[in-house]
Amino acid sequence: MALSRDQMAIRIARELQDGYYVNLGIGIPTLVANHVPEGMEVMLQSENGLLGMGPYPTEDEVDADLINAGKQTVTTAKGASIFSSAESFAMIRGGHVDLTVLGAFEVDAQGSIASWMIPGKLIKGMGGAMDLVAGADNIIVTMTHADKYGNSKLLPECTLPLTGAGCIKQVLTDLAYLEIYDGKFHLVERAPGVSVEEIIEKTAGELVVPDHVPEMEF
Amino acid sequence: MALSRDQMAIRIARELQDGYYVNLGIGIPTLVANHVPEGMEVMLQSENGLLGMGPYPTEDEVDADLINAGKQTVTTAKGASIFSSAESFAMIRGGHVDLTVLGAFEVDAQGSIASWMIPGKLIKGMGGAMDLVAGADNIIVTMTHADKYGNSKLLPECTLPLTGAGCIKQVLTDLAYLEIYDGKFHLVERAPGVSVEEIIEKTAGELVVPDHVPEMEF
Amino acid sequence: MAGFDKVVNTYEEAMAGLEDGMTVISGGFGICGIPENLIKEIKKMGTKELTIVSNNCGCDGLGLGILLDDRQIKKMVSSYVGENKLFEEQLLSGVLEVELTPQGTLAEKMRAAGAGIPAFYTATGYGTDIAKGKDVREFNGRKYILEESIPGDFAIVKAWKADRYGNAIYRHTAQNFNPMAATAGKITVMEVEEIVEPGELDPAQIHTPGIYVDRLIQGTFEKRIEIRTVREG
Amino acid sequence: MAGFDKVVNTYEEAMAGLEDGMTVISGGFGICGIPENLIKEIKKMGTKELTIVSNNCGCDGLGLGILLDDRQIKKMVSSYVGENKLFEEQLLSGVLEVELTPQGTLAEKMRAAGAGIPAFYTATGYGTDIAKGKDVREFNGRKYILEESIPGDFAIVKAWKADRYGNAIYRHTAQNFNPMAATAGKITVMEVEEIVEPGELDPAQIHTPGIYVDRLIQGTFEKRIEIRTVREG
Repeated sequence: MALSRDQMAIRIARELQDGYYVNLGIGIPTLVANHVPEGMEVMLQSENGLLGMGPYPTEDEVDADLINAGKQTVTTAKGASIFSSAESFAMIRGGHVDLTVLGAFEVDAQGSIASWMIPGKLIKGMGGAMDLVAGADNIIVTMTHADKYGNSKLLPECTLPLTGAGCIKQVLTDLAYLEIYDGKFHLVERAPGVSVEEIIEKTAGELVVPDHVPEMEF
Repeated sequence: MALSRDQMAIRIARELQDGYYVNLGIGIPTLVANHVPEGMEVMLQSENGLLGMGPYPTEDEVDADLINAGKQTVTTAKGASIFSSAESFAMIRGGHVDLTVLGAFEVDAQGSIASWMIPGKLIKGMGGAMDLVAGADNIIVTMTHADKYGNSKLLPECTLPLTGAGCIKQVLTDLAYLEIYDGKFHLVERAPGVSVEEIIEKTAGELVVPDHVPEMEF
Repeated sequence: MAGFDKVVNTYEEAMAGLEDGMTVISGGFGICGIPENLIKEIKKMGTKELTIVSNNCGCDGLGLGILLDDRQIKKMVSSYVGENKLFEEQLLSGVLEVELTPQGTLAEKMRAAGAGIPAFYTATGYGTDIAKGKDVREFNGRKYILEESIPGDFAIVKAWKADRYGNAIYRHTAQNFNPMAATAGKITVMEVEEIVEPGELDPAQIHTPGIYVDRLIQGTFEKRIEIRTVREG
Repeated sequence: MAGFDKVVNTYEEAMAGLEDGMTVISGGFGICGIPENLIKEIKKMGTKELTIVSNNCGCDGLGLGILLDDRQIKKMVSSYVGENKLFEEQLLSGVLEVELTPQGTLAEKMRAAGAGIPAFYTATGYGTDIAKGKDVREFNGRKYILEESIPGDFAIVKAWKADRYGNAIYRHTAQNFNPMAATAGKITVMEVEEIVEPGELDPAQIHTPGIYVDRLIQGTFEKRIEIRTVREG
């Protein structure tokens, strides 16, 4: 069965390491913060200028001057630091963030990603997404494997305007965990009960399937 | 008679305006701080990261962590700020300093300046001088009009390695105050008792002399 | 005003000299740390054909969004503009031009403008539509695009406290784009919640040195919250 | 070490991994704010063929100058190196190579290295020997040269206080090149006068966020003064 949003977050959380500085995008990536393994510490970077994002505030703690990149009110964690947008993106662009998790509309077999614009609909802007995908070495893209019409989002080549070219090496979908290299998708794990055939069918880009594809365990 | 070092500093201090942020080089430029006109405030920028340099410390105040760009112990003035070298040169390079005063070996009629290196002698380095002359719009160069052998330091073209090309518009020597434009030196004022003839004789670069050249008053 | 005292007493004085067609750099992220009252003054002045450089364009009725009502903005340079109906209308009808710029590139363009750096290379946007018409160059086997700085005629910023000399500190994440914006204006206008005397702020803890600030005014702020998220107490 | 605790207990651990031929970026201006003990450790290690990027090369018997005794430095990238006899000898005899770099360009090269900017344009040095072999480009009628960033294998910096996570503040003008150096090393080692617990420093007042710091050690410092100038009390 396809992974739930929470299962996707749980699977991603297994990629965390103790002492990681992590930037989590909006949506499923945000949920990863709820599943940091016991005894492990990670620090969340919010690109508006906060390293060490804490939980949402209580009613009493709400402060208009303390928000995250999603414009939500937040708190600071112990050992946080606050800085300018230039410093924040120096961190990001300079490759100092250990892991970036973000959503996408499409990913292709060259590691290119489209996540910010659907022509014809309103252009809202890329925010910090282009900086994040260009700056990080370790990125996990999270999205459904196919759209609601069953069309694959893992393509030979992205059809939408790119957020970044050739920068994605790992994708977690609701069906599978895949790596991208040598211009191909490589199937690494599958969701519990999801067949390799279904993944092959829903992957439009070239897919390499090993003899044994382990099921994720939850 | 040629100006004394203090008179040179006094003359330069007349170019100060209330509220000026000023960077003063080593030597005669440093003396300018002693001659800020009554009722006028200027703030001294020291390129190692201090805006609002105060006087030297008393014995009790000496602090190894508080020095100026000349590596001397200093104090902070009221309303000072302290920052990194990158921020300091952002200020300088970005043209935020109102006046820069520095010494030189040679200046030429194109406004180029040589101030940091004499080949054959040891190369000590340019420090912040190249940044200062490139960043400031308002620069006064201060030096003796001729060297100890009587050779002019105001040349058709600098002979020493440049600190900056075409960036100097004002020079105060011990003999005269000159402006540089249209590829020529323009005599503006002369030191008390110094003849126009002496200035002409000691200026190797093309010199424009107006009908009347006022004497400086002290 | 004498010496380094940057304080002005009215918003008219604060924004004096702003003219049609000028470029205004603004601090703020979403509606956090925005110069609310300076923007209101621009609305009151009715200045037109403005190019506004700001990460966002406020939201309905607050922040830069209020300059859309009377079509005061000709062009926005922003990274994200998705919070405003009127914005969408004006964009689709061609009244408004938008230059979308990645957030980190935008921050760096402001900083570069203030720091005398006319252009810099970045990997951000390489291979995307953002790179169109821009120089590409390879360093150590990776491709980068050349991005130019954005200087402003005016910069409008909001800080928490400043001394009369304009030495300022920001509160929490209301810092965001404000420090870079402050460096990027020919005239930089700062509004703050509290003006203190020179010497009251620790020199080593100043976020924006007063050298960047031309005019300083104390105001009161609505500080609306865009997305109020809370947890159980 | 677990989580974000960057503290190491010995200088051996602090500099572990430094190898012959590596590039080391160092904070400090003159002998103010230099990582005295990290430099002493490099001397003790005897690592050779080092490229050192630092505004100055210390002075006789203190700071980077002590690495000259055993010819550990192959190349210095500095803006000013005029305080050291041995330096002069090694330079003239060809043992030592020097790449003189304007001070502001040097600071920006370190910052750029940490910020993922491979190169930037600056007017500094245009038309001088510094510009030789460098790209020239015109922006708005003025000529600029292209300067590349300088990343280091190691960065060694000195701060005043840091919490165990490496969030650090500097004291007075001992800040200087340290914040940029801290961002520019593959491995950044910071020594401080005092280590405090996370949460003790105000998040908005951190000069160097801990993300840049890999190893942190508390030391004692000589803090010699290069030019002691005093006025009557």
